Amino acid sequence: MIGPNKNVKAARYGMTIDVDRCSGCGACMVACAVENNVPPAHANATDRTGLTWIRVYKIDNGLPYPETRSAYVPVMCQHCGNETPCAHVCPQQAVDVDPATGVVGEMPQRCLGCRYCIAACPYHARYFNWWDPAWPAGMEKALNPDVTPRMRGVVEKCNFCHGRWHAAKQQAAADGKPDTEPVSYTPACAEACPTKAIHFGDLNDPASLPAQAAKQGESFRMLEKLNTDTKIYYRSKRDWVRRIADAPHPAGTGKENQRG
Amino acid sequence: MTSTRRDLIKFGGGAAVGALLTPAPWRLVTDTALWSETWPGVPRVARGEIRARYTNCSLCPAGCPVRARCLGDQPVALFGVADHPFSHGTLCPFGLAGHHLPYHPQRLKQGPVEQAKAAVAEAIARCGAEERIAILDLRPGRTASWTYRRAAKQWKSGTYLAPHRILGGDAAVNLAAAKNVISVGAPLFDGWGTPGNVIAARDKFRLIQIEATESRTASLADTWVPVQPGDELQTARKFAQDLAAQGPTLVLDAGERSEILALNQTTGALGTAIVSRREAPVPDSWNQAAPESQLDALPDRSIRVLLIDESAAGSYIPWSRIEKKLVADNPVVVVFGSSADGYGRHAGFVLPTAVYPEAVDDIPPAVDSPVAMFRLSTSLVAAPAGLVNPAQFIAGFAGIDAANSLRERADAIHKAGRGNLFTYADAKSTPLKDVKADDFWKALNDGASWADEAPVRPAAPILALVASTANATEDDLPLAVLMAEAQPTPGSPILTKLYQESNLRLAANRIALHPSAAKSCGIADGGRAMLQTRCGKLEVQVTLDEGLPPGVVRVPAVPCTLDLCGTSPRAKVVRI
Amino acid sequence: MDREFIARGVKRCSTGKFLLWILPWAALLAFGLYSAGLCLIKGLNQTNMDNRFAFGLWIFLDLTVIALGAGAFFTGFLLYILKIKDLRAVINSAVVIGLVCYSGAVCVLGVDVGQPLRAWFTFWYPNVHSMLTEVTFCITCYLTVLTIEYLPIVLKNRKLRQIPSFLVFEFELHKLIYVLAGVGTFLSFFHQGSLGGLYGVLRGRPFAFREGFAVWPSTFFLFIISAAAVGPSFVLLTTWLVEKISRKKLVKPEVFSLLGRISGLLLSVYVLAKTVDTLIWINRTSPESGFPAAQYYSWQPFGTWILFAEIVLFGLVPALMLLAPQLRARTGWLVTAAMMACCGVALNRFVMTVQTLALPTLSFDRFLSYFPSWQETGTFLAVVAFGVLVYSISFRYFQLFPSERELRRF
Amino acid sequence: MLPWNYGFHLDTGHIVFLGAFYTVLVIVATTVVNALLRSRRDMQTSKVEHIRWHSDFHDLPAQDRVCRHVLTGEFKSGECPNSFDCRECETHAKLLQVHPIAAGGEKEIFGMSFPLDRLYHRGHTWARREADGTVTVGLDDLGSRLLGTPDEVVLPAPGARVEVNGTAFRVRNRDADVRVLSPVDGEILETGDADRGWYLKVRPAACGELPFRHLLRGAEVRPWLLREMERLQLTLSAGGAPTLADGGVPLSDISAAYPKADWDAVCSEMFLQV
Repeated sequence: MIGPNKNVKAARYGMTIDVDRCSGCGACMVACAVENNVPPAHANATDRTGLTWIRVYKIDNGLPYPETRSAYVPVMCQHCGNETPCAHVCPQQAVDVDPATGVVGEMPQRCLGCRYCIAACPYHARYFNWWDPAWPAGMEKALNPDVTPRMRGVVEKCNFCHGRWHAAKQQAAADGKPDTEPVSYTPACAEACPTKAIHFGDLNDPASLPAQAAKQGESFRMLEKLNTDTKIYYRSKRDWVRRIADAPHPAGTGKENQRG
Repeated sequence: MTSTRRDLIKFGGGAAVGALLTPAPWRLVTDTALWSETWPGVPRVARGEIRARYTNCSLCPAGCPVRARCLGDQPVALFGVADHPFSHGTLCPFGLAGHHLPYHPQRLKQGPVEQAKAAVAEAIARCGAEERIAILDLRPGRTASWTYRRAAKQWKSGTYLAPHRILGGDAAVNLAAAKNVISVGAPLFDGWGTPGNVIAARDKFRLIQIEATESRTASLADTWVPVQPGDELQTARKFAQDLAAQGPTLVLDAGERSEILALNQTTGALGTAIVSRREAPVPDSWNQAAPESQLDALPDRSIRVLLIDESAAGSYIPWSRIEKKLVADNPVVVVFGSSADGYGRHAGFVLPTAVYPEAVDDIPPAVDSPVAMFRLSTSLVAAPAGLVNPAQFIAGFAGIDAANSLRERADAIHKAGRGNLFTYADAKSTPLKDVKADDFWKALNDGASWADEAPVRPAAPILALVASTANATEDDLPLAVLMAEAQPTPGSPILTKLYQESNLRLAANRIALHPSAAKSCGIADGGRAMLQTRCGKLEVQVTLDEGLPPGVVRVPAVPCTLDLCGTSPRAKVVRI
Repeated sequence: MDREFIARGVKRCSTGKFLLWILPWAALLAFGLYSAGLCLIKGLNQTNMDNRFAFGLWIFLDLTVIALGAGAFFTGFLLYILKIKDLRAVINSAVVIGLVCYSGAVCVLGVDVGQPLRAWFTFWYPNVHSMLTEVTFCITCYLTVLTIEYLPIVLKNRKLRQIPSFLVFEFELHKLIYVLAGVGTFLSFFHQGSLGGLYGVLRGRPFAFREGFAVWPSTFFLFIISAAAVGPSFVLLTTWLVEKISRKKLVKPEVFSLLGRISGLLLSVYVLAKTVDTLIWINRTSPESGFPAAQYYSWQPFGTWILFAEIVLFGLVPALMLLAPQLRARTGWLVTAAMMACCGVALNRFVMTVQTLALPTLSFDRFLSYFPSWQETGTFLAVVAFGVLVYSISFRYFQLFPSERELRRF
Repeated sequence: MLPWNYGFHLDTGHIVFLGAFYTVLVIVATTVVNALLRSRRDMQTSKVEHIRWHSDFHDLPAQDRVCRHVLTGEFKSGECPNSFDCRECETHAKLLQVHPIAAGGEKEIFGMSFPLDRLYHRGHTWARREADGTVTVGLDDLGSRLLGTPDEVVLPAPGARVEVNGTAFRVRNRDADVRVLSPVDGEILETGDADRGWYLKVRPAACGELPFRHLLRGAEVRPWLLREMERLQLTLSAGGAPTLADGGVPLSDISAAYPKADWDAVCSEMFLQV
């Protein structure tokens, strides 16, 4: 765990995701799984027991066919900056917010799998290893050498590709850059997105795209009223899409409008 | 002073107690946790030198350039080549996981090669006058395709078959020139053409998506026009008339139905958005080759030997259409493929082939490439022993030499000297005439693509329209079938993220129904059901989807469902 | 055969009959241990919990049994600290109930976590801001205390006390028992509270989130009161049950009514506090975090009826029943009221755990349902069987009800 | 948890939380250790008998723990605070000052003989001060009738010590196994048996009146015995046996008369033990 350090120029890594550009192809989910050595699903896994650090939900405006209009929303750990709910509840400091990057980190080797953090997270961004991680014979050769696979019985989630951040840090050191400066890198999902809907950057750096996008009127954050100060900004020109930031509003029926 | 044993014990005890007051023992206790980091079932990741290797993705005709992040020689991640002028560094989800394909549990590694050889030879020997030896090539335009055509030429009754296509052969689409695009269910953002090119061109044209359901493409279209299945033509025609005035209006169709693509003749697309495309040069010695012919053109029950190259996926022809062309008395069907789930289910022999990124093959230009292209998918991963190279297998029978066909083709292209070579490692584009033949070949193998030069005035192609066969009305089958994807998608193990661990895409064993439709069949969400069409039935699991029109069943595109629904677009769902 | 183990002057059924009673429970326990073993060896994929329903039957069970087990600390508190002597008649029984509930809960927690071998990490790297840390520390400490409190009861066994050292130790330990009672009370107050805090602090789950005092949300205090209220009720209930099953008089009627009165008083306090808390939550806490409270109850089947049932039907009603002397005088009414009180608290724990997770938080979530797998249920039943066994054995061989001996004369 | 662990920082939270935790641990540990030490001391100072009596007395039903002055009707009610050891009881001392116990009384009570030359212990033993300064100890008439003709009597060896309310000797009869409580402190000189009328000859630890103050005498005996008969009746009736013939003389061997009664329980009641 990195302790707070006065002379480190702290970064606040964040993202802006343009919902209007997302085609829901799922490239981000695949790239994420490849990058972070997330195993393929166990035969009995479902959309409720799987491991998808980033998950693309299909949402719609709730109107009946043919007025239905749908969009795709990638949801990953929102890296809450204010009283991070999961870090707050973890009984043994297996979750920590890195003051130097603002990234909410998960330490699998510290986690005892109580899943309290899952209950605490309103974004359902945390996933539990219900099964032993298993790859088809030979496929473990193709694992990313920079990321250790997690074992059964622990919680894992998006950490903004910590492996890549670490590599970038080392590169910066090798290039003789000062250790106190934040490095710039790109997580797998942002890099893989074919439509360039996901952009990653330092929210503290006014020049970065997320920092600028965050200011725009059509930007919104999920459940902003919870005051969790998330670092993932979404963007859409469509009003009904922007409304997904709010709490659920069942039309009396308890109708589910998620098919992602 | 002398030290007794007592002193030693005292000393030892004191040391032990003292040690407890240092961090050491406590840190040790802490670190005991690390054992569980590598407990049984969790593989250790390999370490080693990281380097980049380049190739082209051969999973679909798009053939996107690929930078493979390799640990030694083993690819551990795939990326696009950012500066590529046509693909703009884009990879689709399937391409991103391509390096896992060799490890797919269902992957085929052994096959009855010798028996197949014998059977084919014997069948060729007793091939009757009216009977044919046919080669079905699912992805025409490759160098291997030329080998097949040359082989077919060697037999008096040899026939080279390819799926019928209006666009993508001699006629290609130039999205950059289109003002409007009317897409009748064509999955522009979901597997059509070259993803990078489509997305780059997207901002320049207006997209009208005419489709029964709101597909991915529809959700990104400027206008989505929901239609009842069957009304597509009128709707498309209406829009074509309105939009033609505003400039070149391209009309695309998921099923390439002639009557719909014919609209292009009136919208000013021909010669602008649809251009004729020269094929990449081939050696003069190859022009002794059989012509490309279509399955439907053959008389029924006429194929004695059918060799199907499934190794390079293309559009899938439902088996029922193939089956009726085979001779009645035990025809010999040999399938070359990496899994037995495709035509292998119907064939007498399934011979295992290399898969991407093991296979060495070239990739024909995609439908949206206005000029010819030549790029190789090189072997990043060593192929296991016992695999068959379909081209050389067939060439062997025909007694022609195809061992060096790729190199010969490259030399022919180099001889012609047209176009540019784009090398990936240095992201440089050089006119081909400035490159030596050997360097060209080397570059192609190290990751590069050759693009033909664009003609000064693009010529207007003549579309190969054919009268479509109207399907018999099947009123007893209430539901119209909509395919979730255009063709079968390559299933890397990690794609469970999209199909199983989230419902982003429709899994192979699922179908989607509108809740009301499901209710009328008495099926709940996740319930088991039987999907029935004219061609048979299949057990599936039902997913409810309120975004669907009630009269429709959405079916994933996998060989078994395509066999089932490919020719008869109506179905019914029965609860079990 | 085991006669010399049974206290003088009390009647117990024959060994054979006792074994017959034990057998089915033992079988149930065996089955439960098997299913728990599956969950430990094959992993939690044996359960029907998932990433969205991360807590299920087991957490509900833990919260409930620990609330019911509160009788142990609260009776101890009343007897040893507030010196309400009449409760001496049930203290031993209360201690056994407490021991059973807490050890059961702790065992289930051990199965519930994905990496039980790392459970000690909570002590090694405690995150003092986490309610779960507070719970873990308090429960483990209190379980130790309960075990020590249980020791004298065991040592008082007729056979064991013939061994001088046991006799003496029991005697001396009993003299200091009030210290343990004090510590136990302190610990229990905290973990009963922090169990409430467990959900109260979930700002990400506005249905459960409550404002509060210092680091503790209001649920912290509500859980303490409700546990203290239902503890005596449960002691009353079990005592009554044991009287029925063993067909003996075990405590004086006035003890029953005393337990009832204590329970009633605290229950009414709880209902009042809970009502105020709910009103604040509906009108301020929830709306402030962007969730109109009305929407929680628009997801069927959890309509407003559940709120009514929790506060009025199983809260206010039993409270009044227990407070009315003429109703308390009738065993039937007394027992019914106690039972309702227990159900009320169980329902409250259910709402806190299960309903919280079932309700959607993102606008495109669906309302989730969950049904425990047989392995989960088996583990649940193991705790019940374990409880019955330990209690039965204790009742047979130890003096759970000191006044039983004199009551047999009347 | 410990200052050397990752993530340990000395902030208020840690100090308060861990402080509380460690305090609790220390308290619990101290309590247990304390209890252990005390019991060790008790074992060494051989207070086992003493403690057994106290813990037994503590478990006796309330109405069996009443003060002797309640029996005589001087008080309405009152539990004995000294567990029947009147030697250290001020109240008793005062009352003796006010009006000493009448020496009178009769030898025959309910047809049982309670000679006046003896002092009676509430555990149904008597002590007789002999001329030579020794004390003979025996079962009183009710006691011996309860035990009838014992199957076995286990007497301590001469030289052993007995103490007030401690075990004097054990008697087994039917399923009853009774520790007969000693009325006096002292050293055993000689052991007798039922036929000789006494069981133990004891050299008292101290001489004078005080060592015998806790024993019943004279006019006290009758009301006490009355109460004892009631208790006997209650225990028997609880055992489901028919009650004694009212006022009738108890048989020489009561146990034989009630084969159904749980005689162990009856004796434990009557001989003040659990």
